[in-house]
Amino acid sequence: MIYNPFPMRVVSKRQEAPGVNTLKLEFVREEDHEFFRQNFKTGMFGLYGIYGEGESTFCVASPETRKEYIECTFRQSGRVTGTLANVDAGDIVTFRGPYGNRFPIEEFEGKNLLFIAGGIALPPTRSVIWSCLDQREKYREVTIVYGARTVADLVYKNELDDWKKRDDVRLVLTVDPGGETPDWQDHVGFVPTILEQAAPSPDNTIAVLCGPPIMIKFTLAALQRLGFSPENVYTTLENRMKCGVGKCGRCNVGSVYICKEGPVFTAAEVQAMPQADL
Amino acid sequence: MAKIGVFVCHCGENIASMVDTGNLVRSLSDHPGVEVCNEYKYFCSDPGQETVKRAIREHNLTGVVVAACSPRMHEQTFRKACAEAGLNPYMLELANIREQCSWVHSNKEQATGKAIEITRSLVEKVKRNNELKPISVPVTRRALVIGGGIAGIQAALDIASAGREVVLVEREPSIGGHMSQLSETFPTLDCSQCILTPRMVEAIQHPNIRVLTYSEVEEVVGYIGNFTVKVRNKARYVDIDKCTGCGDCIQKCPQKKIPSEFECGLGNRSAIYTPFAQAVPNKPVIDRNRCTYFKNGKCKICQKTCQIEHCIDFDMQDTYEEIEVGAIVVATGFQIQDTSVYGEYGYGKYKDVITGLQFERLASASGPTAGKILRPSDGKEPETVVFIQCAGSRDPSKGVKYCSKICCMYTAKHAMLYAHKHHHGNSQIFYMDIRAAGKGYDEFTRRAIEEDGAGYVRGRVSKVFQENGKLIVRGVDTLLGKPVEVAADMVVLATAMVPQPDAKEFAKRIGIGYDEYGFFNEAHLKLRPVETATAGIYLCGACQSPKDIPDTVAQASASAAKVLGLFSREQLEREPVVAAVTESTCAGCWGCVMACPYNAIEKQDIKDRNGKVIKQVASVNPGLCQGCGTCVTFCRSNSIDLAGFTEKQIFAEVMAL
Amino acid sequence: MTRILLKNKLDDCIVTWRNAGYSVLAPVKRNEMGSFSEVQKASDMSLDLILPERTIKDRFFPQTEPMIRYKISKQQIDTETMTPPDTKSVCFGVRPCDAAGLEIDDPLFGWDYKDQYWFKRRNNSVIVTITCTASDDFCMCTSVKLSPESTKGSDVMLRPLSNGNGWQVETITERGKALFDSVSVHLSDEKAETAALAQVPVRFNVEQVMEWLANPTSFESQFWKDIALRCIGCGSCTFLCPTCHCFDIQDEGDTYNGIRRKNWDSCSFANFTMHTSGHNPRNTQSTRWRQRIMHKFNYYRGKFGVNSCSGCGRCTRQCPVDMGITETLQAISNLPR
Amino acid sequence: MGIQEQYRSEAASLLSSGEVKLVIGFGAGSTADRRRPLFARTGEEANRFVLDASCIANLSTYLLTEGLLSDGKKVGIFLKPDGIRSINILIAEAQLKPDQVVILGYAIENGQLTALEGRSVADFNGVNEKIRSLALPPAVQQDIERLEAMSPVERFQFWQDQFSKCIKCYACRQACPMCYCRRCIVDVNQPQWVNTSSHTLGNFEWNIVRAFHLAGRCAACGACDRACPVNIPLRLINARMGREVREAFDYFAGESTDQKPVLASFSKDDPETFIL
Amino acid sequence: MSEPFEPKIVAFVCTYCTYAGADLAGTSRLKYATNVRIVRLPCTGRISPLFILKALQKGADAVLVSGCHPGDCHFTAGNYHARRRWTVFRALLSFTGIPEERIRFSWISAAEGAKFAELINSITEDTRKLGPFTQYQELQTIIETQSTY
Repeated sequence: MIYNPFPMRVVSKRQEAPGVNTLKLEFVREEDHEFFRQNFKTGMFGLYGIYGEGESTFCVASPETRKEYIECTFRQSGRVTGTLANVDAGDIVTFRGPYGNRFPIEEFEGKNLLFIAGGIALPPTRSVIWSCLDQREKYREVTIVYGARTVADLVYKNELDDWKKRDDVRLVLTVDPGGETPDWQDHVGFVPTILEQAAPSPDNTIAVLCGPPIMIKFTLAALQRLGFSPENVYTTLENRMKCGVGKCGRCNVGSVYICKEGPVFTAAEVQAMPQADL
Repeated sequence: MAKIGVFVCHCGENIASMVDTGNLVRSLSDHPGVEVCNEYKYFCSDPGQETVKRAIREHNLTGVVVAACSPRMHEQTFRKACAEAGLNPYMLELANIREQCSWVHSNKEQATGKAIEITRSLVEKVKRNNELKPISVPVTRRALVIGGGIAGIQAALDIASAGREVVLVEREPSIGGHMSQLSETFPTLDCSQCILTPRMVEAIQHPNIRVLTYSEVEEVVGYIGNFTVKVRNKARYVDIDKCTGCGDCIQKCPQKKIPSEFECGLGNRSAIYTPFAQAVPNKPVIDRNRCTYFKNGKCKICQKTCQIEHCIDFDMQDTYEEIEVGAIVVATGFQIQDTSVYGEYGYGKYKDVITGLQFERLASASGPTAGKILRPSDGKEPETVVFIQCAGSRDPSKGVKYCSKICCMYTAKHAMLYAHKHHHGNSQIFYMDIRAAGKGYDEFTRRAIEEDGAGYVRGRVSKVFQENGKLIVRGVDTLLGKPVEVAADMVVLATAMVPQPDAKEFAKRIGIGYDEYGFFNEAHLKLRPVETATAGIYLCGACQSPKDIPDTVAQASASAAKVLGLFSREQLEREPVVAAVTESTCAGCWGCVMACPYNAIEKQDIKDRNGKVIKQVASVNPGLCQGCGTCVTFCRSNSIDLAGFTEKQIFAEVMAL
Repeated sequence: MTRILLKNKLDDCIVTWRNAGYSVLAPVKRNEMGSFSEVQKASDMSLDLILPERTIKDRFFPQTEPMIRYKISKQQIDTETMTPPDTKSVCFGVRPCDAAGLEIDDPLFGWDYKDQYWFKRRNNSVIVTITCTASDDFCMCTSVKLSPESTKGSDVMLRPLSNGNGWQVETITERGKALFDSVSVHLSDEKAETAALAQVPVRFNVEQVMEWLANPTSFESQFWKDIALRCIGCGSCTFLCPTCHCFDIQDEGDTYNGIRRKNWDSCSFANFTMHTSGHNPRNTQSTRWRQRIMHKFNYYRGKFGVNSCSGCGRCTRQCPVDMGITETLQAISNLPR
Repeated sequence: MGIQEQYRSEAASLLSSGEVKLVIGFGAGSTADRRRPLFARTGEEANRFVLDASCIANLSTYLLTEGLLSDGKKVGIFLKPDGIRSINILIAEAQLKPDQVVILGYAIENGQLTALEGRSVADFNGVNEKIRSLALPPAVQQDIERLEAMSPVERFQFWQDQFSKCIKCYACRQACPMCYCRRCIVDVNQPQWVNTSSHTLGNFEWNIVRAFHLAGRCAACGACDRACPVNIPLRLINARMGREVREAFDYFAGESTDQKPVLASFSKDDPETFIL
Repeated sequence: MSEPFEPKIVAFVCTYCTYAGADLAGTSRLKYATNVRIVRLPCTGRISPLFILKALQKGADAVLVSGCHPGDCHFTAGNYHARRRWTVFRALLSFTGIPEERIRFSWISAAEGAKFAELINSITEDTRKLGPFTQYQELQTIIETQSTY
């Protein structure tokens, strides 16, 4: 039945930031895993659940180049995420998916990549970042601009360190003014500002932009000032979902069903949607 | 997920004989989320507690259920053990399988089943417990004492002597209260003024005590440790700082025939007056209602007499001040019942029918008769005095239901004083019982009877009437079963002690409870006799219930001890079982505000970024909240919840039954 | 040759169908509410209702549908998939609008992921529709290009005879034909006149409506705010709609045993699209009403080539504040252009 | 001049003088016997108001529309006695400010309309005998009595039949002026006190909880009953609760604007014969 | 011969009076029926009608709600508020056909261990006579079958 989820075993749990956790999940049944291996592409999402509490929608944060596990990162906010945040290794949770469309990374080949993320929106970006970094030779320059409200709110701190050390990745980190710690070495400022200062070239460049609506709005403007065309900027949309498969009727923006036609859109596509429905 | 430790106590044989603990352990071991489940003979013992602590550390437990006795027995014990092992002490529940299971059942199979269910449902509850921290409330280490009678004075002195500031508020012009009106005091017959006056002086001179006489508490807001008290300093028309207390103004005042309240109408005072000679402060006050100037617009003789400029000021207004205090001692005392309800005793009709308090004034050396017991009507020595006890007390029909507690003793004292002053006098006491429980009390009444010839007649008086210049007291001697008539020269009524007339209104103003009469309610009659249900407000003296001086002073010291206990730390730690509001869903209907018995819920403004108030929501003051949860049940949208007994916890507990 | 089903033979048909393993559903008015319920005999049916309050959709997409039973123990989580029973059913006395609603919803439940709950029941059911000879002020099938005799979604169409004795049988699908072949002995072949169809006036020009809705500027039109002013945001229009299909998925039970269910949900509800962050893309009643109209007459057509409305008029008929699709679409057709 | 004309012109002058920004009343509905809420912002629009014996809805629900009254301006509203009671309750529960409402009051008795005297909320603070007398229609009272005469088993069966029809569309809640919670108890999911599914158990719980939440707060306008698309006689249960608080606590909901909620107050002498 | 019916009784009690009274029954070794399960709350003021509904959903055949006598509430007035709620809720349940005998209310002080024991016994006996509350319990079973068409 289409609403039956896969049982998943929790391999590990890592706290990323206050109230934000990453779960690493493995498939309990091989046939489920096989289904996932065949269908998962970067950008897709799933419904993560716990029996007795329900399901909650968020992206698959692991890349399509690593399909042994599913990683997901989420903020603890409701009934389901609150319970998911309290699981331990060995506990059984559920996964339904992968659903939705994908970042067309083969179209990105031979291009410069600019990843921009804010706060808790790094997870979807991370999936596509690693999907590209794992086949690094196919892409040209890789720039990652990541900002959060405070230093504590930065997620994937280990990986940020890794990216920082790599010489084939340019990592620009920033925190909002007032969010810095005394020993903070990186930028202080809002993402759009820092992005403009970093001034990546739009030539032959694909930008992937994920973040809260307000950040998207200003960052898109900044990208346009930098000369990016909306067709070359990819982003993801999130809406409340229950089914994930285009039936429950709540995720659409205008005529677009996020769960089936998204969550990945170009900025041009997003601009074509009725803005008041976002 | 949760890792719960379940510890099943045998309590020796107390539990184990009726509950199959092995079965209980097996069932619970198999319950989801139970990480470890042990049984032991006595978990409350040191080794038992060690087992719990070790399990917490070894298994990284997130919660503990001890299936043992009542939480009322050992909750604190195990909370402490949890804390020592690094687990928040509120992540503990006790499953009561002794008092409410093994001890009350005789079918082992059923008792075991019940024990399993009880424990299981508490495992589900404890999984949803939250780590709580005791609430810290800063404490203003200054006390307010309301009432300057012996109770208030004693409490103030005790607190002040321990080094804490006290504000003592008295609404009369002088402190001293009813005790200052008394002649001698039972059972030692020492002079009341002699023992009280030094205390009054000590109070006013104490560097830590600020005495505000002729002042009233208007309003109390705040909560334990943090009260703001609004005090009205009534216009005295005499600058108390300038006045030397010479008394010239009093001498010159043309209004001299005002019945003195202090003398219970047996003497007079002037319009500018000090209530009594030993008043503290010994500074006069103008009785606005009786003053010629205030009545007619001219006089001001006192002002002209006064040698100090601007000392007497007819333009003086009431002033208000706000005082921050951490604790409040209520010592507002009592009044005596209006005896006019007993028309048959002729009080008010016959001058020589007087109250016990009036007799005190007659017997007092400083009184209107300089201590001679004389008839108010003609100033003659009475040959026969009849004392009527329970003239109001223990009389549900006309008086009050309760016993005023002191009348047996003071009537005996009166008979004694009378005998001492009129060696041939005849005293007859009509009584219902003689209640003389207290150190030296029964000996005292025996002395009155045996040495001072007081005649005790058991029975009630039905009528007092005048005949041939005598007051005929008609009653029944219930021991003899015969009617009695005594021809008396004076009749003294042992009137009932009642609350102050404004006691109920006052209680509402400061937020404490009161009983049907207006006596203030203690938090627990036996175990918390000087605390009120409102944390930080304490009681002493006759405002709580009728009592004599020794009890009053003891209670005053007790309340002082409570205050000092509160003041022993800068921060107050309270049980964190308090309510909290979810602002986003609160609709602001204020049902919780109205339902809260502690006025602990306030209206709070929610503002937008520009500071504009967009809505008002309820907000719980954790300093005031006592954790009853009445608000939680009221709230239709579940926007308020009670820590320790949250909706989630109870839901889980019930759903696991 | 037209076949006739006489009313007095209906009981025989019911017996035959039931003996063949069908459960027979028909409109039944009970406790002041008409809905499709299982019947044993013709007299249980309330065929004279213009429309029952509840639609036939309820029998394919129930208001609450158990999907997965779960049992959590210390060792494991046991799950059991709950599926609709294998029973075949005859849905007798469906109105053309309700029948059309089923067909309208088919693509939604079937695009790539097939909702087995819906299709299992669809495949097990035969829709026997009766054309409408009466209508009321709210009927509007003709406005959405359907009619009192439209066969959309029907397997069999019955036309009432003018003498009131029965129906003329017109089988539309193989499934319908098989159903009535099985009762052919109870059918007669006489010639009879069918009753006049209900005259349902066209209440709005749906073409104009669709055109206006498709215009991107219409989305932000003040029109929505004005028209939705009196909407109180209840879900009754959506829950009584033969084509509305929104749902929620909820786990319900006690601590360790429960059922994951699919429950009706409504785009009228304020919480429908509420994010956990508190952000709500459709945070006013007018945006929700716009979604409902847009979805039915613009988005759905864009996806599936058909409007998500079969013209039953229940939305207006049951509306506590006398709103509904008809009024809105009339207002749209009357907009100055 | 009939009441309709009187109120049309009164509404028009309220609007044109700027005293109110909006008048909520009734207009013609989609059929001859239907009336629908009408919102007039100009004197001209006020001429579309209809007032007759079919105007039975309680419009006070609309006063709680989010943002409607946040500008501090006044709104005029056509209200029957039950609507006036609703307003009093809403003011007592701090959901409305009395000075923002202008009441165009009317009563319907035996199909006849009469205008109620008074326009400001204060005029109706402390409702009069007329309003009291219209509180409980005899038909409702009879139905209640009929139910009470049943055995508990029959009564349970009656309600089970009724509640099994419920589809949880929440029309009852949305139509009710008293259901102004920002988050309804049925939407509380931590914990999920009320089963949200519309199976009979969930429906039973929902309807019981709603009735309890309305106890002592119901103005008996019948909006829930009329809104219910599956015709559950909801007003019976609410009217029964209204009778309970009247009998037990002498409490007439909506009597005044400073009435304390019946369940947030108490008297030490409240009846307790049922408590062991 | 089938097993005698053992009713399931859930009691919601305040911790200061009735819970303490139940403890006293224990320390006094009074014997009573094992059918009751006690849920401890700080005060009767905290006892929500929703608790009663959930207890019924979980198959309780009777529910007891108990707290301090009027005037004795540790929190001064929680029981007065509770009493009003009970009056209303009891009428509501009764009107919906939930028999009054199944929802019981009492005042039991910390000193009334004997009253507690007697009450539990009498409720257990009464409920045994009433039999299981099948009407409500069946709602639970309908849940699973209601829409299986």
